[in-house]
Amino acid sequence: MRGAIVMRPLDPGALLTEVSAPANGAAVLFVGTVRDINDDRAVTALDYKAYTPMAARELEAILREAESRWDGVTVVCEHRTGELSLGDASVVIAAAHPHRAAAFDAARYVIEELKKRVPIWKREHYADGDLEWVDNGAQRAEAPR
Amino acid sequence: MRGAIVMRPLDPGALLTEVSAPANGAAVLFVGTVRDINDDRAVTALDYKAYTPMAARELEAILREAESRWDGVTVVCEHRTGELSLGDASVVIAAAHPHRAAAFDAARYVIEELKKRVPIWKREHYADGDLEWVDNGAQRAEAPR
Amino acid sequence: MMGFSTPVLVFARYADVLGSGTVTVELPSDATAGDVLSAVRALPGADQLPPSPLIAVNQRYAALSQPVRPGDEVALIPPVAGG
Amino acid sequence: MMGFSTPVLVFARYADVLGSGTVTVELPSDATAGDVLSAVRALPGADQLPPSPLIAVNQRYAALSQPVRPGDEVALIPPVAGG
Repeated sequence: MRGAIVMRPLDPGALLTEVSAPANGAAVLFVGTVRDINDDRAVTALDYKAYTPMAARELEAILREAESRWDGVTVVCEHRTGELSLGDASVVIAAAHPHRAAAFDAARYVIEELKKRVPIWKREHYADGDLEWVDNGAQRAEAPR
Repeated sequence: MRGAIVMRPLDPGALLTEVSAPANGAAVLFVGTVRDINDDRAVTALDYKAYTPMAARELEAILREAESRWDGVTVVCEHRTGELSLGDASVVIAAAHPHRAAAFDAARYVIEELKKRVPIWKREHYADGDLEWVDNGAQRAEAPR
Repeated sequence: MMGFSTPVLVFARYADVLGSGTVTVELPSDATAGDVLSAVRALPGADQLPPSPLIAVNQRYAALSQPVRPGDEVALIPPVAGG
Repeated sequence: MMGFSTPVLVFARYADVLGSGTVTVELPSDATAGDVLSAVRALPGADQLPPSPLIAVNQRYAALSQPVRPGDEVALIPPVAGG
Protein backbone atom coordinates (compact mmCIF):
# COMPACT_ATOMS: atom_id res chain seq x y z
CA MET A 1 0.00 0.00 0.00
CA ARG A 2 1.32 3.41 -0.94
CA GLY A 3 -0.57 6.61 -1.62
CA ALA A 4 0.88 9.98 -2.49
CA ILE A 5 -0.11 13.46 -3.59
CA VAL A 6 2.58 14.63 -6.01
CA MET A 7 3.28 17.67 -8.17
CA ARG A 8 5.24 15.91 -10.93
CA PRO A 9 3.97 14.05 -14.03
CA LEU A 10 2.67 10.56 -13.24
CA ASP A 11 4.26 7.39 -14.60
CA PRO A 12 1.61 4.64 -14.93
CA GLY A 13 4.16 2.00 -15.91
CA ALA A 14 6.13 2.59 -12.73
CA LEU A 15 3.04 1.94 -10.59
CA LEU A 16 2.25 -1.21 -12.54
CA THR A 17 5.79 -2.45 -11.89
CA GLU A 18 5.49 -1.51 -8.23
CA VAL A 19 2.56 -3.90 -7.63
CA SER A 20 4.00 -6.81 -9.63
CA ALA A 21 4.92 -9.93 -7.68
CA PRO A 22 5.38 -13.60 -8.55
CA ALA A 23 2.08 -14.54 -6.90
CA ASN A 24 0.06 -11.75 -8.54
CA GLY A 25 -1.40 -13.17 -11.74
CA ALA A 26 -3.59 -10.13 -12.38
CA ALA A 27 -2.90 -6.41 -12.35
CA VAL A 28 -5.33 -3.59 -13.06
CA LEU A 29 -4.24 -0.06 -13.78
CA PHE A 30 -6.59 2.92 -13.76
CA VAL A 31 -5.47 6.19 -15.34
CA GLY A 32 -7.56 9.35 -15.13
CA THR A 33 -6.60 12.06 -17.59
CA VAL A 34 -7.64 15.65 -18.29
CA ARG A 35 -10.45 15.69 -20.87
CA ASP A 36 -11.05 18.35 -23.46
CA ILE A 37 -14.79 18.70 -22.78
CA ASN A 38 -16.83 18.89 -19.58
CA ASP A 39 -20.53 19.69 -19.56
CA ASP A 40 -20.22 20.73 -23.21
CA ARG A 41 -17.65 23.42 -22.49
CA ALA A 42 -14.22 23.27 -24.14
CA VAL A 43 -11.56 22.85 -21.45
CA THR A 44 -8.06 24.15 -22.23
CA ALA A 45 -6.24 23.31 -18.98
CA LEU A 46 -6.91 22.87 -15.31
CA ASP A 47 -5.35 23.03 -11.93
CA TYR A 48 -5.78 20.67 -9.03
CA LYS A 49 -5.39 21.96 -5.51
CA ALA A 50 -5.26 19.70 -2.45
CA TYR A 51 -5.39 20.02 1.29
CA THR A 52 -2.28 17.94 0.92
CA PRO A 53 -1.64 16.39 4.34
CA MET A 54 -5.30 15.45 4.80
CA ALA A 55 -5.53 14.22 1.20
CA ALA A 56 -2.53 11.94 1.70
CA ARG A 57 -3.98 10.68 4.99
CA GLU A 58 -7.42 10.00 3.51
CA LEU A 59 -5.95 8.35 0.42
CA GLU A 60 -3.87 6.05 2.61
CA ALA A 61 -6.98 5.22 4.65
CA ILE A 62 -8.79 4.21 1.44
CA LEU A 63 -5.87 2.05 0.32
CA ARG A 64 -5.79 0.32 3.71
CA GLU A 65 -9.53 -0.31 3.43
CA ALA A 66 -8.99 -1.89 0.01
CA GLU A 67 -6.21 -4.12 1.31
CA SER A 68 -8.39 -5.24 4.17
CA ARG A 69 -11.48 -5.88 1.99
CA TRP A 70 -9.54 -7.83 -0.68
CA ASP A 71 -7.10 -9.95 1.25
CA GLY A 72 -3.73 -10.20 -0.46
CA VAL A 73 -4.24 -7.26 -2.82
CA THR A 74 -1.39 -4.81 -3.36
CA VAL A 75 -2.58 -1.35 -4.32
CA VAL A 76 -0.84 1.97 -4.90
CA CYS A 77 -2.13 5.37 -5.97
CA GLU A 78 -0.67 8.72 -6.91
CA HIS A 79 -2.71 11.87 -7.49
CA ARG A 80 -1.09 14.85 -9.15
CA THR A 81 -1.78 18.46 -8.18
CA GLY A 82 -0.83 21.78 -9.76
CA GLU A 83 -1.38 22.85 -13.36
CA LEU A 84 -2.20 20.07 -15.80
CA SER A 85 -2.64 20.15 -19.56
CA LEU A 86 -5.09 18.22 -21.72
CA GLY A 87 -4.20 14.54 -21.77
CA ASP A 88 -2.05 14.68 -18.64
CA ALA A 89 -2.75 11.94 -16.11
CA SER A 90 -4.23 13.35 -12.91
CA VAL A 91 -4.51 10.04 -11.03
CA VAL A 92 -3.06 6.55 -11.40
CA ILE A 93 -4.10 3.49 -9.40
CA ALA A 94 -2.45 0.08 -9.71
CA ALA A 95 -3.86 -3.02 -8.00
CA ALA A 96 -2.50 -6.56 -8.20
CA HIS A 97 -3.71 -9.86 -6.77
CA PRO A 98 -3.42 -13.56 -7.56
CA HIS A 99 -6.94 -13.35 -9.06
CA ARG A 100 -8.42 -10.79 -11.42
CA ALA A 101 -11.70 -10.08 -9.60
CA ALA A 102 -9.93 -8.68 -6.55
CA ALA A 103 -7.56 -6.59 -8.68
CA PHE A 104 -10.48 -5.05 -10.61
CA ASP A 105 -12.64 -4.51 -7.53
CA ALA A 106 -9.87 -2.97 -5.44
CA ALA A 107 -8.85 -0.52 -8.18
CA ARG A 108 -12.47 0.46 -8.69
CA TYR A 109 -13.04 0.88 -4.96
CA VAL A 110 -10.07 3.23 -4.65
CA ILE A 111 -11.13 5.56 -7.47
CA GLU A 112 -14.77 5.65 -6.30
CA GLU A 113 -13.82 6.46 -2.70
CA LEU A 114 -11.10 8.90 -3.75
CA LYS A 115 -13.67 10.87 -5.74
CA LYS A 116 -15.96 11.06 -2.71
CA ARG A 117 -13.56 11.64 0.16
CA VAL A 118 -10.10 12.89 -0.73
CA PRO A 119 -9.86 16.70 -0.32
CA ILE A 120 -8.70 17.68 -3.78
CA TRP A 121 -10.32 20.38 -5.90
CA LYS A 122 -10.23 21.07 -9.59
CA ARG A 123 -10.51 24.37 -11.41
CA GLU A 124 -11.20 24.16 -15.11
CA HIS A 125 -9.90 26.74 -17.57
CA TYR A 126 -12.28 27.24 -20.49
CA ALA A 127 -11.63 28.37 -24.04
CA ASP A 128 -13.53 31.63 -23.32
CA GLY A 129 -11.06 32.56 -20.55
CA ASP A 130 -13.42 31.66 -17.72
CA LEU A 131 -12.20 29.67 -14.68
CA GLU A 132 -14.47 27.53 -12.56
CA TRP A 133 -14.19 25.21 -9.57
CA VAL A 134 -15.98 21.97 -10.43
CA ASP A 135 -16.99 19.10 -8.22
CA ASN A 136 -17.66 15.41 -8.61
CA GLY A 137 -21.32 15.66 -7.63
CA ALA A 138 -20.75 12.88 -5.11
CA GLN A 139 -19.78 14.73 -1.96
CA ARG A 140 -21.00 12.90 1.09
CA ALA A 141 -23.61 14.87 2.98
CA GLU A 142 -22.58 13.48 6.33
CA ALA A 143 -19.17 13.54 7.90
CA PRO A 144 -17.68 10.10 7.33
CA ARG A 145 -16.81 8.04 10.41
CA MET B 1 -10.95 -2.02 -31.59
CA ARG B 2 -7.95 -4.24 -32.21
CA GLY B 3 -7.30 -7.78 -31.08
CA ALA B 4 -4.28 -9.90 -31.84
CA ILE B 5 -2.67 -13.21 -30.97
CA VAL B 6 1.08 -12.58 -30.90
CA MET B 7 4.22 -14.54 -30.12
CA ARG B 8 6.37 -11.65 -28.86
CA PRO B 9 6.55 -10.08 -25.38
CA LEU B 10 3.62 -7.78 -24.62
CA ASP B 11 4.01 -4.05 -23.97
CA PRO B 12 1.21 -2.82 -21.66
CA GLY B 13 2.26 0.82 -22.01
CA ALA B 14 1.90 0.68 -25.78
CA LEU B 15 -1.71 -0.54 -25.48
CA LEU B 16 -2.49 2.17 -22.95
CA THR B 17 -1.14 4.77 -25.37
CA GLU B 18 -3.11 3.20 -28.20
CA VAL B 19 -6.48 3.85 -26.51
CA SER B 20 -5.66 7.38 -25.34
CA ALA B 21 -7.66 10.20 -26.88
CA PRO B 22 -8.53 13.77 -25.86
CA ALA B 23 -12.12 12.78 -25.01
CA ASN B 24 -11.16 9.70 -22.99
CA GLY B 25 -10.84 10.80 -19.38
CA ALA B 26 -10.49 7.25 -18.07
CA ALA B 27 -8.34 4.32 -19.14
CA VAL B 28 -8.22 0.85 -17.58
CA LEU B 29 -5.45 -1.61 -18.28
CA PHE B 30 -5.62 -5.29 -17.37
CA VAL B 31 -2.44 -7.36 -17.36
CA GLY B 32 -2.49 -11.11 -16.79
CA THR B 33 0.87 -12.62 -15.87
CA VAL B 34 2.26 -16.10 -15.30
CA ARG B 35 1.99 -16.96 -11.61
CA ASP B 36 4.39 -19.12 -9.65
CA ILE B 37 1.69 -21.24 -8.00
CA ASN B 38 -1.48 -22.88 -9.30
CA ASP B 39 -3.53 -25.27 -7.21
CA ASP B 40 -0.68 -25.43 -4.72
CA ARG B 41 1.80 -26.72 -7.30
CA ALA B 42 4.96 -24.75 -8.04
CA VAL B 43 4.90 -23.60 -11.68
CA THR B 44 8.25 -22.99 -13.38
CA ALA B 45 7.10 -21.97 -16.87
CA LEU B 46 4.26 -22.53 -19.28
CA ASP B 47 3.33 -22.53 -22.87
CA TYR B 48 0.21 -21.15 -24.50
CA LYS B 49 -1.07 -22.72 -27.68
CA ALA B 50 -3.86 -21.20 -29.78
CA TYR B 51 -6.05 -22.18 -32.68
CA THR B 52 -4.75 -18.87 -33.91
CA PRO B 53 -7.11 -17.81 -36.72
CA MET B 54 -10.20 -18.74 -34.71
CA ALA B 55 -8.73 -17.18 -31.56
CA ALA B 56 -8.13 -13.89 -33.38
CA ARG B 57 -11.64 -14.01 -34.85
CA GLU B 58 -13.30 -14.75 -31.51
CA LEU B 59 -11.25 -12.10 -29.71
CA GLU B 60 -12.27 -9.51 -32.30
CA ALA B 61 -15.91 -10.56 -31.87
CA ILE B 62 -15.62 -9.98 -28.11
CA LEU B 63 -14.04 -6.56 -28.63
CA ARG B 64 -16.82 -5.59 -31.03
CA GLU B 65 -19.39 -6.71 -28.46
CA ALA B 66 -17.69 -4.51 -25.85
CA GLU B 67 -17.68 -1.50 -28.18
CA SER B 68 -21.34 -2.00 -28.91
CA ARG B 69 -22.35 -2.50 -25.24
CA TRP B 70 -20.38 0.53 -24.02
CA ASP B 71 -20.91 3.19 -26.63
CA GLY B 72 -17.80 5.24 -27.26
CA VAL B 73 -15.36 2.83 -25.62
CA THR B 74 -12.03 2.10 -27.33
CA VAL B 75 -10.65 -1.31 -26.45
CA VAL B 76 -7.64 -3.30 -27.60
CA CYS B 77 -6.28 -6.69 -26.55
CA GLU B 78 -3.22 -8.77 -27.24
CA HIS B 79 -2.75 -12.37 -26.09
CA ARG B 80 0.68 -13.92 -26.26
CA THR B 81 1.31 -17.56 -27.20
CA GLY B 82 4.40 -19.75 -27.08
CA GLU B 83 6.70 -20.32 -24.12
CA LEU B 84 6.35 -17.86 -21.27
CA SER B 85 8.35 -17.50 -18.07
CA LEU B 86 7.17 -16.59 -14.59
CA GLY B 87 6.09 -12.95 -14.47
CA ASP B 88 5.67 -12.63 -18.23
CA ALA B 89 2.44 -10.98 -19.34
CA SER B 90 0.18 -13.44 -21.18
CA VAL B 91 -2.64 -11.00 -21.94
CA VAL B 92 -3.07 -7.23 -21.94
CA ILE B 93 -6.37 -5.38 -22.36
CA ALA B 94 -6.67 -1.59 -22.55
CA ALA B 95 -10.03 0.19 -22.52
CA ALA B 96 -10.66 3.93 -22.58
CA HIS B 97 -13.82 6.02 -22.42
CA PRO B 98 -14.86 9.51 -21.35
CA HIS B 99 -16.15 7.96 -18.09
CA ARG B 100 -14.53 5.43 -15.80
CA ALA B 101 -17.44 3.02 -15.36
CA ALA B 102 -17.48 2.08 -19.04
CA ALA B 103 -13.69 1.72 -19.16
CA PHE B 104 -13.72 -0.65 -16.16
CA ASP B 105 -16.73 -2.63 -17.35
CA ALA B 106 -15.49 -3.06 -20.90
CA ALA B 107 -12.04 -4.27 -19.79
CA ARG B 108 -13.65 -6.69 -17.37
CA TYR B 109 -16.06 -7.96 -20.02
CA VAL B 110 -13.23 -8.69 -22.43
CA ILE B 111 -11.17 -10.73 -19.98
CA GLU B 112 -14.21 -12.68 -18.72
CA GLU B 113 -15.38 -13.56 -22.25
CA LEU B 114 -11.85 -14.25 -23.46
CA LYS B 115 -11.41 -16.81 -20.69
CA LYS B 116 -14.66 -18.53 -21.70
CA ARG B 117 -14.55 -18.42 -25.49
CA VAL B 118 -11.17 -17.78 -27.08
CA PRO B 119 -9.53 -21.05 -28.17
CA ILE B 120 -6.22 -20.80 -26.34
CA TRP B 121 -4.76 -23.54 -24.13
CA LYS B 122 -2.18 -23.45 -21.44
CA ARG B 123 0.25 -26.15 -20.38
CA GLU B 124 1.92 -25.65 -17.05
CA HIS B 125 5.44 -26.90 -16.33
CA TYR B 126 5.86 -27.92 -12.70
CA ALA B 127 8.93 -28.00 -10.52
CA ASP B 128 8.78 -31.82 -10.44
CA GLY B 129 9.16 -31.99 -14.24
CA ASP B 130 5.49 -32.77 -14.92
CA LEU B 131 3.55 -30.98 -17.69
CA GLU B 132 -0.20 -30.53 -17.62
CA TRP B 133 -2.88 -28.86 -19.72
CA VAL B 134 -5.02 -26.73 -17.46
CA ASP B 135 -8.33 -25.05 -18.10
CA ASN B 136 -10.24 -22.07 -16.77
CA GLY B 137 -13.10 -24.13 -15.40
CA ALA B 138 -15.54 -21.88 -17.23
CA GLN B 139 -15.92 -23.57 -20.60
CA ARG B 140 -19.39 -23.02 -21.97
CA ALA B 141 -21.34 -26.25 -22.20
CA GLU B 142 -23.35 -25.08 -25.21
CA ALA B 143 -22.02 -23.86 -28.51
CA PRO B 144 -22.25 -20.06 -28.40
CA ARG B 145 -24.40 -18.36 -31.03
CA MET C 1 -13.67 30.05 31.30
CA MET C 2 -11.87 31.91 28.55
CA GLY C 3 -12.60 31.32 24.90
CA PHE C 4 -9.86 31.14 22.27
CA SER C 5 -9.26 32.13 18.69
CA THR C 6 -8.29 29.61 16.03
CA PRO C 7 -7.39 29.73 12.35
CA VAL C 8 -9.67 27.83 9.94
CA LEU C 9 -8.24 26.62 6.64
CA VAL C 10 -10.53 27.20 3.66
CA PHE C 11 -10.04 25.89 0.12
CA ALA C 12 -11.14 26.30 -3.47
CA ARG C 13 -14.52 28.01 -3.90
CA TYR C 14 -14.86 28.59 -0.16
CA ALA C 15 -11.56 30.51 -0.15
CA ASP C 16 -12.84 32.60 -3.06
CA VAL C 17 -16.08 33.57 -1.29
CA LEU C 18 -14.40 34.23 2.07
CA GLY C 19 -11.58 36.14 0.37
CA SER C 20 -8.75 34.15 1.99
CA GLY C 21 -7.27 30.69 2.46
CA THR C 22 -7.32 31.11 6.23
CA VAL C 23 -9.88 32.86 8.40
CA THR C 24 -9.73 33.34 12.15
CA VAL C 25 -12.70 32.73 14.44
CA GLU C 26 -13.37 33.22 18.15
CA LEU C 27 -14.64 30.14 19.96
CA PRO C 28 -15.90 29.35 23.46
CA SER C 29 -13.63 27.15 25.58
CA ASP C 30 -15.94 24.13 25.17
CA ALA C 31 -16.21 24.62 21.40
CA THR C 32 -17.36 22.04 18.89
CA ALA C 33 -17.01 21.80 15.12
CA GLY C 34 -20.56 23.19 14.96
CA ASP C 35 -19.40 26.32 16.80
CA VAL C 36 -16.66 26.77 14.18
CA LEU C 37 -19.32 26.72 11.47
CA SER C 38 -21.49 29.22 13.32
CA ALA C 39 -18.53 31.58 13.73
CA VAL C 40 -17.55 31.23 10.06
CA ARG C 41 -21.13 32.08 9.07
CA ALA C 42 -20.74 35.52 10.66
CA LEU C 43 -17.85 36.40 8.32
CA PRO C 44 -18.22 38.59 5.20
CA GLY C 45 -19.05 36.46 2.13
CA ALA C 46 -20.24 33.49 4.23
CA ASP C 47 -23.76 33.88 2.89
CA GLN C 48 -22.43 32.20 -0.27
CA LEU C 49 -21.45 29.01 1.59
CA PRO C 50 -23.80 26.01 1.38
CA PRO C 51 -26.11 25.20 4.33
CA SER C 52 -23.80 22.64 5.92
CA PRO C 53 -20.25 22.58 4.64
CA LEU C 54 -18.07 19.69 5.76
CA ILE C 55 -15.50 20.36 8.43
CA ALA C 56 -12.28 18.56 9.26
CA VAL C 57 -10.50 18.58 12.61
CA ASN C 58 -6.89 17.43 12.66
CA GLN C 59 -7.17 16.24 9.06
CA ARG C 60 -10.17 14.00 9.61
CA TYR C 61 -13.79 14.64 8.72
CA ALA C 62 -15.58 15.66 11.90
CA ALA C 63 -19.15 15.48 13.18
CA LEU C 64 -20.62 18.82 14.30
CA SER C 65 -20.55 17.60 17.91
CA GLN C 66 -16.81 16.97 17.87
CA PRO C 67 -14.87 19.11 20.38
CA VAL C 68 -12.38 21.66 19.03
CA ARG C 69 -9.51 22.61 21.29
CA PRO C 70 -6.78 25.23 21.03
CA GLY C 71 -4.07 23.98 18.66
CA ASP C 72 -6.38 21.72 16.65
CA GLU C 73 -6.04 22.02 12.87
CA VAL C 74 -9.47 23.01 11.58
CA ALA C 75 -10.56 23.19 7.92
CA LEU C 76 -13.68 23.67 5.82
CA ILE C 77 -13.90 21.08 3.04
CA PRO C 78 -15.76 22.07 -0.14
CA PRO C 79 -17.26 19.36 -2.38
CA VAL C 80 -14.23 17.40 -3.56
CA ALA C 81 -13.21 16.96 -7.20
CA GLY C 82 -10.24 14.62 -7.25
CA GLY C 83 -9.74 11.88 -9.80
CA MET D 1 -24.93 -39.83 -52.73
CA MET D 2 -21.24 -40.14 -51.96
CA GLY D 3 -19.77 -39.34 -48.58
CA PHE D 4 -16.46 -37.51 -48.16
CA SER D 5 -13.47 -37.48 -45.90
CA THR D 6 -12.39 -34.38 -44.00
CA PRO D 7 -9.52 -33.45 -41.70
CA VAL D 8 -10.44 -32.44 -38.13
CA LEU D 9 -8.07 -30.16 -36.20
CA VAL D 10 -7.52 -31.21 -32.59
CA PHE D 11 -5.68 -29.24 -29.92
CA ALA D 12 -4.06 -29.48 -26.52
CA ARG D 13 -5.20 -32.45 -24.43
CA TYR D 14 -7.40 -33.76 -27.23
CA ALA D 15 -4.37 -33.92 -29.54
CA ASP D 16 -2.50 -35.81 -26.84
CA VAL D 17 -5.23 -38.46 -26.43
CA LEU D 18 -5.84 -38.84 -30.18
CA GLY D 19 -2.08 -38.90 -30.86
CA SER D 20 -2.14 -36.16 -33.51
CA GLY D 21 -3.04 -32.54 -34.19
CA THR D 22 -5.16 -33.58 -37.18
CA VAL D 23 -7.32 -36.67 -37.61
CA THR D 24 -9.28 -37.63 -40.72
CA VAL D 25 -12.86 -38.87 -40.60
CA GLU D 26 -15.32 -40.23 -43.16
CA LEU D 27 -18.66 -38.42 -43.31
CA PRO D 28 -21.97 -38.92 -45.13
CA SER D 29 -22.76 -36.33 -47.81
CA ASP D 30 -25.39 -34.67 -45.59
CA ALA D 31 -23.09 -34.60 -42.59
CA THR D 32 -23.52 -32.44 -39.50
CA ALA D 33 -21.13 -31.43 -36.74
CA GLY D 34 -22.70 -34.23 -34.70
CA ASP D 35 -21.61 -36.75 -37.34
CA VAL D 36 -18.05 -35.45 -37.03
CA LEU D 37 -18.15 -36.14 -33.31
CA SER D 38 -19.54 -39.65 -33.86
CA ALA D 39 -16.78 -40.40 -36.34
CA VAL D 40 -14.09 -39.05 -34.03
CA ARG D 41 -15.42 -41.26 -31.23
CA ALA D 42 -14.54 -44.35 -33.24
CA LEU D 43 -10.84 -43.40 -33.32
CA PRO D 44 -8.20 -44.94 -31.02
CA GLY D 45 -7.89 -42.94 -27.78
CA ALA D 46 -11.27 -41.26 -28.22
CA ASP D 47 -12.59 -42.98 -25.10
CA GLN D 48 -10.61 -40.35 -23.17
CA LEU D 49 -12.56 -37.46 -24.70
CA PRO D 50 -15.34 -35.87 -22.61
CA PRO D 51 -19.01 -36.73 -23.39
CA SER D 52 -19.63 -33.69 -25.59
CA PRO D 53 -16.56 -31.81 -26.76
CA LEU D 54 -17.16 -28.48 -28.46
CA ILE D 55 -16.77 -28.32 -32.20
CA ALA D 56 -16.00 -25.41 -34.50
CA VAL D 57 -16.85 -25.19 -38.18
CA ASN D 58 -15.04 -22.54 -40.21
CA GLN D 59 -13.60 -21.03 -37.04
CA ARG D 60 -16.94 -20.55 -35.29
CA TYR D 61 -18.46 -22.59 -32.51
CA ALA D 62 -21.09 -24.85 -34.07
CA ALA D 63 -24.26 -26.55 -32.89
CA LEU D 64 -24.35 -30.32 -33.41
CA SER D 65 -27.04 -29.85 -36.07
CA GLN D 66 -24.86 -27.57 -38.21
CA PRO D 67 -24.14 -28.99 -41.68
CA VAL D 68 -20.53 -29.84 -42.54
CA ARG D 69 -19.57 -29.74 -46.21
CA PRO D 70 -16.42 -30.73 -48.08
CA GLY D 71 -13.82 -27.98 -47.68
CA ASP D 72 -15.15 -26.73 -44.33
CA GLU D 73 -12.51 -26.20 -41.65
CA VAL D 74 -13.52 -28.42 -38.73
CA ALA D 75 -11.94 -28.45 -35.26
CA LEU D 76 -12.50 -29.94 -31.81
CA ILE D 77 -12.15 -27.31 -29.09
CA PRO D 78 -11.01 -28.50 -25.65
CA PRO D 79 -11.88 -26.42 -22.56
CA VAL D 80 -10.08 -23.13 -23.12
CA ALA D 81 -7.45 -21.65 -20.82
CA GLY D 82 -6.55 -18.26 -22.19
CA GLY D 83 -5.96 -15.19 -20.08
